[in-house]
Amino acid sequence: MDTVTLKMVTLVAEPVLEEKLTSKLLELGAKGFTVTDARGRGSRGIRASEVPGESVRIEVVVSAKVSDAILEHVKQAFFPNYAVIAWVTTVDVVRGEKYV
Amino acid sequence: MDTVTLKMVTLVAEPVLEEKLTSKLLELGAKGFTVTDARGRGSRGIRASEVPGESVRIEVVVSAKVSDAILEHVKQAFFPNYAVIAWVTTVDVVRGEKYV
Amino acid sequence: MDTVTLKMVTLVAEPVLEEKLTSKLLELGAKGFTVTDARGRGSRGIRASEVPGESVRIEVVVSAKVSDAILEHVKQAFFPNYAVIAWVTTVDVVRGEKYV
Amino acid sequence: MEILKANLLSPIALAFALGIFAKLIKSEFSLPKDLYTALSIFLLFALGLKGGVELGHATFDDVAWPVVVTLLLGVVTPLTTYFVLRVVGKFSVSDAAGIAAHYGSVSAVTYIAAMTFVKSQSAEPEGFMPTLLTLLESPGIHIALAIGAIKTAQPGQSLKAVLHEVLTARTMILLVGGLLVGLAMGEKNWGSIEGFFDTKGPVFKGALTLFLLEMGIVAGSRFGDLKKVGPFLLGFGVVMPVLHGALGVWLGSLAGLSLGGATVLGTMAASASYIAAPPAVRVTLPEANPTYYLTSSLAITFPFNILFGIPLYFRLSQALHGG
Amino acid sequence: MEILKANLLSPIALAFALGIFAKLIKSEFSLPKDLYTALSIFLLFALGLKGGVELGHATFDDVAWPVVVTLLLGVVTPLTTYFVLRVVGKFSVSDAAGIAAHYGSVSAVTYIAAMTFVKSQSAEPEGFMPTLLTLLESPGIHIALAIGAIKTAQPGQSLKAVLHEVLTARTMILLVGGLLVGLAMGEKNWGSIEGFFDTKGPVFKGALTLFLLEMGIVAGSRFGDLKKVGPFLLGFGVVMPVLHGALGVWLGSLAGLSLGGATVLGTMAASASYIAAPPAVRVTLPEANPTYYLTSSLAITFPFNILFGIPLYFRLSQALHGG
Amino acid sequence: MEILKANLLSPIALAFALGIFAKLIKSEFSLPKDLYTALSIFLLFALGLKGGVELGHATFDDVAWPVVVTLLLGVVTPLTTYFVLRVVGKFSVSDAAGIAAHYGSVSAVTYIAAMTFVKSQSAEPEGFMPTLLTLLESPGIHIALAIGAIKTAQPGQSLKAVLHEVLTARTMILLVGGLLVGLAMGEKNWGSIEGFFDTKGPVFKGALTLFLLEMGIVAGSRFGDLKKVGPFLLGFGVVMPVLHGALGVWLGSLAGLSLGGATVLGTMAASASYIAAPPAVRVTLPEANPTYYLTSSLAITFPFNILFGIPLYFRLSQALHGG
Ligand SMILES: Nc1ncnc2c1ncn2[C@@H]1O[C@H](COP(=O)(O)O)[C@@H](O)[C@H]1O
Ligand SMILES: Nc1ncnc2c1ncn2[C@@H]1O[C@H](COP(=O)(O)O)[C@@H](O)[C@H]1O
Ligand SMILES: Nc1ncnc2c1ncn2[C@@H]1O[C@H](COP(=O)(O)O)[C@@H](O)[C@H]1O
Ligand code: NA
Ligand code: NA
Ligand code: NA
Repeated sequence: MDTVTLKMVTLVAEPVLEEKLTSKLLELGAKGFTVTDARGRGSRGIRASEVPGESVRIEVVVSAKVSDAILEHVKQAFFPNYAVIAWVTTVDVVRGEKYV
Repeated sequence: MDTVTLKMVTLVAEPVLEEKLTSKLLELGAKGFTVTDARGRGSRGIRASEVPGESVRIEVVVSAKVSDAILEHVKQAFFPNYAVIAWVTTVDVVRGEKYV
Repeated sequence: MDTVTLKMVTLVAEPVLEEKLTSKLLELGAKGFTVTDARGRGSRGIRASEVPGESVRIEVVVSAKVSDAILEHVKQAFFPNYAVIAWVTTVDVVRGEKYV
Repeated sequence: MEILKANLLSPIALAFALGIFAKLIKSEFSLPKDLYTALSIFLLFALGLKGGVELGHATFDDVAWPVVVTLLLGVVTPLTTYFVLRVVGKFSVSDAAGIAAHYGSVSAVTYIAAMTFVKSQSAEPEGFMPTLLTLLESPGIHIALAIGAIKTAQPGQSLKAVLHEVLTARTMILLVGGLLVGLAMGEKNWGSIEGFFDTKGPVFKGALTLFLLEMGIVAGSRFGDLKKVGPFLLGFGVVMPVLHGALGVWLGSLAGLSLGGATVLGTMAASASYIAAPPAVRVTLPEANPTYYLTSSLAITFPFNILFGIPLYFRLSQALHGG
Repeated sequence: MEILKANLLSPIALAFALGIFAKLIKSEFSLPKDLYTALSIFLLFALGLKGGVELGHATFDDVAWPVVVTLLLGVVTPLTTYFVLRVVGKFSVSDAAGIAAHYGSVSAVTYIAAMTFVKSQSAEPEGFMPTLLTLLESPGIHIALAIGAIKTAQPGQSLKAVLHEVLTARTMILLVGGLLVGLAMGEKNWGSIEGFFDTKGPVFKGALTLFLLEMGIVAGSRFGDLKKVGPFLLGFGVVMPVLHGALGVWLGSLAGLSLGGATVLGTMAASASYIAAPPAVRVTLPEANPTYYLTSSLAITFPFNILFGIPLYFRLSQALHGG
Repeated sequence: MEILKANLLSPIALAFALGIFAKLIKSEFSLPKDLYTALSIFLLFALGLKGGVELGHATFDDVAWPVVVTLLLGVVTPLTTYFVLRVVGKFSVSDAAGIAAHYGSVSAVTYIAAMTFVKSQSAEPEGFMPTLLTLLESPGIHIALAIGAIKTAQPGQSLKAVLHEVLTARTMILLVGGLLVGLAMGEKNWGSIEGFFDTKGPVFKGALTLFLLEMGIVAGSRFGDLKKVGPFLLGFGVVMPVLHGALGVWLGSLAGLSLGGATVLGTMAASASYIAAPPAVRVTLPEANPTYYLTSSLAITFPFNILFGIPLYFRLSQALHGG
């Protein structure tokens, strides 16, 4: 099975940021993304939502370059004031060329 | 902590395919699977659903052999006409023998 | 992009265990966690819920040490009688020091 | 003209228009999925229950001919759709069959809108109309999918699974099941829940208004695809329903249906399914382009029928009933 | 016989049967989770509110004895269940205690069905029945879990957490809270919302019908497990409720409850909880096999009571009230 | 005193208190998210529809002055809030502007509670009150965010996006859209759905009761943050609404509003938005601490208005209307 090795960036953030984050992802070169609704607890747990702890979980499969760009942006634009966590794993993607 | 190293295949697909995909997974040797509802955007974004962008996210922990079989099947049976993405990561599973 | 390499433990369990599991995670040293509602099938599929197959999917980013502690605990306290699956991956986390 | 105005100023038409408008101004607003489902469950079940109670009063002779022409429509409409699309529209087998599955079936919401409209025009339709609705729901889908599956040599097993799904889907359970429950419980028991389920009552009409608000949003969110489907399908989405509607009104009148009944039967024939058909087609005919069948049924034919079709079929029915 | 027929043809029994039928034909249909929850919230809160308003009219003497026998039932039914299962059924401590927690508590839906049935038989029950329901909800669970926890030496802390959960769960908040709210607002304010919450009104009965449709689906989806639980539990699921039901009707009559009131109390004793009990048992007694307690309470006792038990307890009550 | 008692014993105040109580005893109970949304959609749309029908009866002269003073309040209240917080409270620009966006806007639920209360006091407010509600919704948010964005030099583009979001959000679509739909359909059509949407009817009041139960839970879950916000904000959350409320009642009376109408306008001015404002502020002014604006609007001002503010503003209005 021939696959392409890419990066998978997962972002968990407060729901109000969904639109802002996903449009930025595409802008930075992602070809798509997957969002799931989540809830959770963190060090701050601050949220501008009626339901405390609500989050969105955004997954995006991208090249290492785009991955770095995304993390860089998130770090600068969101970490200071928002409840966001970001982690990266290495994934083997079928039809991977589609996502770079 | 002794764990078994296995493959974790993640499939994101349009909701109508859930039944078709999961039954196929078991048929190909998976011992179980986990499904979460998701939404997202992709290169095509075609969907036979009233709510565009709805997806299901299917995770399945399997042996490398089964993982290949799954990817092979998905590639042939679903990529041509359906909105599907598939990626694989390596995971350490507790009680892993249960899933091979 | 400087990141810290940590462990990501994913637990899929029956919903009644959510409270029990998450509080235990924090007790064992996790700084936070993310929960998503899921459904699935497994070898037993026993559930004390009106909707069979309902699960919660808990993700927690922790140090290798805490990861082992979590798996150890889950193995002893939950595997014998509950429908639970646990797997671990290695992740690169931005601002990772926050989670150890 | 009067009739058209009456329809356009009805709460449900206005709510539908509001939903479309909300999408046009790019509002994020939509009903939560579970509310949308809850409303459709309530509307369909109420429909079935009332229909069952009424069916108890109908004689075989009342029902026989209407049933026959309804089944006839179930066979004819998918075929006309398929051939028009193949021959005139030059669509692929899969696309033609996929769209035919939609136009051969029926949109329950359009049906309800027609029922509500003719009642507001005090042209009370026959009590057994819901029975006809259940009969028209699935044959068209089966026929169209069969054509497509055979011509594209699909594995039959998935076809069988899909048909079972259609027959046991929400709509069927609630309509057919509701019919049986209504039939069994009879007038006396019906009285105890009529205030909630009565299809002429405010709860039903209120729920319908909210549901059409969402349908407007759903339809509106498809308008972006209108340019993708090409001029032929745009015309098709308006002309086909008018032809099927006229046929339905005519056959209904021949079968002895009243002014209201014939109007509703015509509307059923004119309507295109967008709940049962899409997933069935998606799974059975993967090559069929969803943009074609979803846009034509949901973004063209559905709004056309709700806003203009129903009063038109009513006018036709008046003509045939010597109005 | 007449009574049984009247019950089987009631909208709620028919809707329940439809739900079971849908599962038997392998339909995927079910109510969305939030609708299911919404309906149960509405039903329980309406129950509490009405009960509170009515409680305002009751004197201490009316309530005293019924309260005593209700609490007595709360202590006796879990014990009888536990010992029958241990001694006769040879079940493990955990399994016996787990099932006892279900049969020692009460099913609010079964209670509501009984209330609706006796009212339809114009045997108006006492206004303070909801108060009794709240009293019977938790003692049984506490007692059974305590037995199990002690005998299997479980960590007590989790037991305490679980009991707090039971006492602050949805059912308790809505029933007890509703009682207090109803009591506080009084008749005049009640009048302004009665049209919505009245437990005799069409909204309540309509919501109940939809809810039982889903309950039928839930119960039906457990039928597959019937063969797993063995013949003893099958018999137990029918005989135990009858015994508890008879005991409840008898004690209720002794305590001076009316024909309807005694029937409802009997039904409460006969019913098995499947909302509060399962998670509590699952967390406290992990070794208890959920298939046993879920199947017996949900797939055997619940349908039995809804379809046959309630009219039977009514007949018993008639006998004791010289009918 | 009588007035206060009447309010505290109303179903909605009691349900609200019950929700708070449930949180205080650490109950996990809360309404499912979709039910909460469904109720708010129903309440807002009903409000709009009724308002539209009524608006059809109003003349320009009736509406002119009330509209002027409402817009005036929309400009004044965010400014007073901002400067009080900056000058007296020594809050940062972002925090002051963020809170001002909440107090400059309006809480639809508080508005509905006020409408229900004055009607129960048979002080029927003007029919066009919903129109005023829609006018007061957004200006305050825009002004406060503009101040904050300019002073903290935020990128304007995100501000524009946010304002579009506010203007096309659920509340606006349902209120403004409902107004237009109600206006268009007129009395006759309204009659067919009045039984469901009537803001004086039991369905509306029942839905409102359930909604306030949840609002109590939501507010109660914020009580833990009360100690985090410091004494100043605690006082501010009570004093500011009283000042804005008095101003609103006074301006309303000057504009010729009736006893009930002036009370409702005052309540609007006194209320703080916690639906439209929080996400808008969160996205535009990231440095603003959500704990401050959420706690003050949701855990302090909202309960204060529901329980004590409304009767107080009513009393004020009585005084100004020579009562
Ligand atoms: N250690 C962790 N593992 C997994 N998810 C986390 C972790 N810490 C925080 N999160 C998620 O990130 C969100 C924001 O965290 P924080 O910014 O620390 O409040 C939380 O709501 C969680 O959903
Ligand atoms: N680069 C990506 N990263 C994560 N998820 C993706 C990506 N591309 C597509 N998806 C998911 O896969 C689904 C189908 O994508 P597509 O087939 O490209 O339309 C989308 O709805 C997304 O949920
Ligand atoms: N091989 C697998 N891959 C992914 N998820 C699984 C797998 N096996 C079980 N699960 C999940 O774990 C839950 C419990 O599994 P079990 O304990 O085997 O019944 C199931 O409901 C699934 O959600
Ligand atoms: Na049709
Ligand atoms: Na019992
Ligand atoms: Na205000």
